[in-house]
Amino acid sequence: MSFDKTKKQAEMIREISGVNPYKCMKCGKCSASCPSFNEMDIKPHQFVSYVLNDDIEALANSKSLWKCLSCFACIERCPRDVKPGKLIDAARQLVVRERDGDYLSADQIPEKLDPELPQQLLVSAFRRYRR
Amino acid sequence: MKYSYFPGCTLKTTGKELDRTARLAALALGFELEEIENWQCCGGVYPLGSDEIATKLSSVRALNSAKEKGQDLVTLCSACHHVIKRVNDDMKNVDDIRTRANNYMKLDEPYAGETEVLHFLEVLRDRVGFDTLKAKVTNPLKGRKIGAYYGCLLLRPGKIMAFDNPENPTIIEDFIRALGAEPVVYPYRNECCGGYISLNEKDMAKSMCRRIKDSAEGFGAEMLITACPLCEYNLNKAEGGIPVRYFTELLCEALGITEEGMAL
Amino acid sequence: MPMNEEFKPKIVAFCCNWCSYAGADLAGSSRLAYPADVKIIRVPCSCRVNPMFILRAFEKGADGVIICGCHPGDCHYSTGNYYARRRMAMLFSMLEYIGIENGRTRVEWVSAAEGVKFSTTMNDFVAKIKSLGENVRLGDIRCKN
Amino acid sequence: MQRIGVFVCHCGSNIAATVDVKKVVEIVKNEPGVVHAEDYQYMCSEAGQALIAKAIAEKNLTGIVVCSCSPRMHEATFRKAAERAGLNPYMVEIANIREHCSWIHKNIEEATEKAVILARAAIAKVNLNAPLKAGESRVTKRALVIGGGIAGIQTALDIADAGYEVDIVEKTPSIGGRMSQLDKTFPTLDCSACILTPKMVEAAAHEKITIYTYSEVEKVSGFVGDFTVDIRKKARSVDMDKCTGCGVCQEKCPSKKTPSEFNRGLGNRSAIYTPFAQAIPNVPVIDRDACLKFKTGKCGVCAKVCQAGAIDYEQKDEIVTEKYGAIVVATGFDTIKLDNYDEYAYNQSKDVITSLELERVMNAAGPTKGHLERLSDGKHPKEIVFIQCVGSRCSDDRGKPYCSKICCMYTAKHAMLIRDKYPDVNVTVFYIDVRTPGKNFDEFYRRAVEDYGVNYIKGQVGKVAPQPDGSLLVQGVDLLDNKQILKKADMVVLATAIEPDPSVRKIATMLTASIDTNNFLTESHAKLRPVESPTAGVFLSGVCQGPKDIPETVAQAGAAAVKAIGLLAKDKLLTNPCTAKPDELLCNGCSACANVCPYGAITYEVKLINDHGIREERRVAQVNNALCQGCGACTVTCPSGAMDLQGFSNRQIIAEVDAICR
Repeated sequence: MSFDKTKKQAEMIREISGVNPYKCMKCGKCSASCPSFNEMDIKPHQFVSYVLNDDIEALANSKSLWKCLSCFACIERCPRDVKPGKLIDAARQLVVRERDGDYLSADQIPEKLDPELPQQLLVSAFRRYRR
Repeated sequence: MKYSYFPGCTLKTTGKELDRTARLAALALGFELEEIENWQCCGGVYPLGSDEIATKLSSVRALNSAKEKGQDLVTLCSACHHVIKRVNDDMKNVDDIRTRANNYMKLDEPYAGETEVLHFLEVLRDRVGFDTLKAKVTNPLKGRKIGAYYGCLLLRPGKIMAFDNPENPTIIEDFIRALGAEPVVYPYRNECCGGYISLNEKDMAKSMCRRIKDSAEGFGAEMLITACPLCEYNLNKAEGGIPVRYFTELLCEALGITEEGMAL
Repeated sequence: MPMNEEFKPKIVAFCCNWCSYAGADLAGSSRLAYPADVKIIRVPCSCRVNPMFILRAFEKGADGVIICGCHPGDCHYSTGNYYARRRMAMLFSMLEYIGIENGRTRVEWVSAAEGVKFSTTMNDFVAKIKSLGENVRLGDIRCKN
Repeated sequence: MQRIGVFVCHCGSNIAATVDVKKVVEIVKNEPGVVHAEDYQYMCSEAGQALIAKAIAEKNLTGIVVCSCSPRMHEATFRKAAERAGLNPYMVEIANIREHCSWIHKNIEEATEKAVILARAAIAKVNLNAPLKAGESRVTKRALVIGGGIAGIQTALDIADAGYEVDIVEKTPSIGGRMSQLDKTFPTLDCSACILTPKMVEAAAHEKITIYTYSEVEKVSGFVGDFTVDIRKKARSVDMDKCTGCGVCQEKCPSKKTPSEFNRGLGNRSAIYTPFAQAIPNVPVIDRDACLKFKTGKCGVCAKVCQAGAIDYEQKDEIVTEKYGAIVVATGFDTIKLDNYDEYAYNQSKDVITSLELERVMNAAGPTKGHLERLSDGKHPKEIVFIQCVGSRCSDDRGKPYCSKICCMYTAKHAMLIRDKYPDVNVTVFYIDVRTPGKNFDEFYRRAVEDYGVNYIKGQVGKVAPQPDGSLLVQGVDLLDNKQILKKADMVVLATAIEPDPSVRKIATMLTASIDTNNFLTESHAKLRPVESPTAGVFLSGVCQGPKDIPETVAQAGAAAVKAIGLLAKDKLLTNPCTAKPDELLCNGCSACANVCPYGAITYEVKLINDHGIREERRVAQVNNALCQGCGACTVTCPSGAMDLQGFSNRQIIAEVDAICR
């Protein structure tokens, strides 16, 4: 990816998320709170560094995008108002908007369903995973 | 008393029980849930991106319809409540979103967050009152040890949801007490059940739910209650352990609304 | 005013010596920038600001006037800022009546510790004045070239 | 017509880098009244001041304008320089082209233009200046210290030792403050009581010190050198003179269920109590909210058992009015409430405690007699987790934005003491940064790690979850290892942020002392006047000004004392000559000005007035210059425009407005 493009993407992430990554003091409370910590390759407290270093490619390819539960624990507990959850959501937005890289394709879905599965689950997963 | 009511997609399908019991309980408690006409799905997740507008419009429609009727808007599903409450906050406080959403909507009068959004539990607490509720209980759930499961969406972000203390909530415990049962407090009642992750990563959701149920059981809970169909689904998918039910089911039981009545 | 020239508003800021002037000093020593259009006049207390001074400023071509004092309850002279608040509320409504928009006048409480607030207030006020454009209502034509 | 000299300071590059000072000089030369203008590297230096003196003499200047830093910085310097050169000091005006110009603007052209305008405004003002003469006011040679903690005690002792009377007002029943609650002190591990108690005794025994405990400052009026203060002595219900301090009343008191403030609520006290055994004065008070006699009318046990007959249920609050020349604020701190941090389960588990509570637990006179035990079940803990920065360094509105400064060191102390006394206990500290600037501080912290094996983990804790077996599951992160950590603990200790004692707000308002957004009192200058409030005659001692440890507090307490002594040593003070002045010809005697004057400085007199040949008796306003503080409220209120303020006259301010809008 070209330098200009990553720069622009990093800016977009800041814009979409409304997060100022410079506010982070690297206390790690987000990672200490995250229920998906062990599933993530890039940990919540590291998100800010990737955005600050314009390393969006790595962030975009990270598993973490699809492991974040949007449970808002990091957002609630962050003492610096950085809200890593918003950053990761913005990165996810960027990926699904920019590429056709839907995390799940429609024909993958039926095999995952069961009769009790609530409608809400499908709706939210679709919002999260696909454009 | 009439409230505008936003049931949401799940309450029309797998979560019918929640819808039905809530309406029955409401009637027994002297208020009515009036379903909004032609409501549209809230989308399930609140779009965090500050530039998202289209995904918020269904909520704005529901909110505006309540406003036109001069009613407060009541929700049951945690996800719907979360999305609608936050969109309402945007419409009230974020100039850019309000302007752009109103541009799309072309309403006679622009919507600016006038509607009050209440969760059914908030109606019980703040409008009916738990003391009144307690007085109306005909079949107190004596001796039952019940754990409240809040999940994430009702509580966080605490400032906007303003539902309860996000780290140490008490509303469902107070509700349980009003029904005559004994609330069991356990630390994971506000930790995530896994949410939509269970579509694709079933094990992850299961292990998270396991921890929640084990903790509640460890503190002596015989049952969990929740307000969210997705939490209910995930928690029950983590097989074994204590049962998980909707809070409204217990409400009906305590109010003496019988199976026959409920069959209506 | 020529179209190609950027509008440079004339803004008079009356700052009380104890809180707001010190707040402006703190903004300075913290290097918190705000537009050079703002010129500060030091007064002992916001209650020293006579409505006459504000009228005079508009008459002489000011585009905005802001009065800054200690937070309510924190006035160095105990009660001065309350007088200022009431006087200005009255004055501003009369100014609006004669066509000086409400946005051109403002009262703001800035403590000695609020350098950031001083700077953001001034940035915001200048932006507001720029959006309102030049003040033409009360200008004394003799004062203009 | 004035003969004005303008002096433009470079302030090294502080001004000259953004303002073209030469150009400013060139332009202002042509301003009306200006007969001299020059620039110099540092106007405030001796050489700079000499330039001013030289110009005054050579050019016969009647007024000067210095374009330099804020008048709050050097106005006094330049006024003195002018005075030495024979010019009335009030003929000096400052144009603030540093804080209000060069430091906030980047564009040289823009900054230079603004500097010129600011200079013009000052010149326009000086053109209308008139020589003013300061009056004199007397100094009451007595100081008031508000707060009886280590800061207040030290300040009082230092002032008293210099030979001046000092009163200490302390709101609790005993002096001693937070320090009396501590067990050991860092970095030398002295026992806190062993070093504090002698000071308390010394203060109590000092012939120049009067201590008012269980008392609060109720009202303050007056000004530097001459404050009048009302002190409310709350009814103690015990006669101070009769009580022998035997303690029988406390033993026999049947109401023993009130949480002890001194033990942070970890133990109970009786309704009649002294906060701790070494209290000074050793005279108990009756907590009327807890006392059965006051609540039900039945009881009276303490009166029955008191051999000295000291119990007095009828005692009433008493107001003492006293005059002071100087006031020192030493109101100290408290820990923040933890209601916003329930993720740490402080409200959910008795075994999650604050560090100040741990001090009481570790103290031999505390609720556990100094045994380290869990407060839930009295068991000896095996795993203790410390969490740093709880509520400190938070930019959201849950906590405080500042570093509380003392937590890193006291946590190292706690960890070390626990490991020393109980080698079987494992201690883990979750930290964000370990901050140890201070003499022997870092060495102290390293000893905790190297010699005592305290496990420091860089990372925060997200949640403390009480477990069914009574333990606490701490979910944290090790940022250096990039791992989430689940640690089972028996006790969790929270390094809770400190905040100024809530009482300070009311006191600041009474003193009209400025306070910052965190309720810390503001110092007059962050570096050069760190113990003086901007309000003359008010000095700051201890944590009321900002977070401090004990050595810093004691040092600052001494510094505040010196400043107070410097004031008390004077017999007279020069008063501010910028006072209100009525024009008797215009005054119609309406009393509007007197009604708004906060100092009662305006009175009325019936005088024979010669109004353009018409002689008549009129009721006209008179200003007492010793009382007038120069706020100017009266000048705007006056309906006939008779009242003006010297040094900030209507004409002067209008001239400034005109110069700016030109």
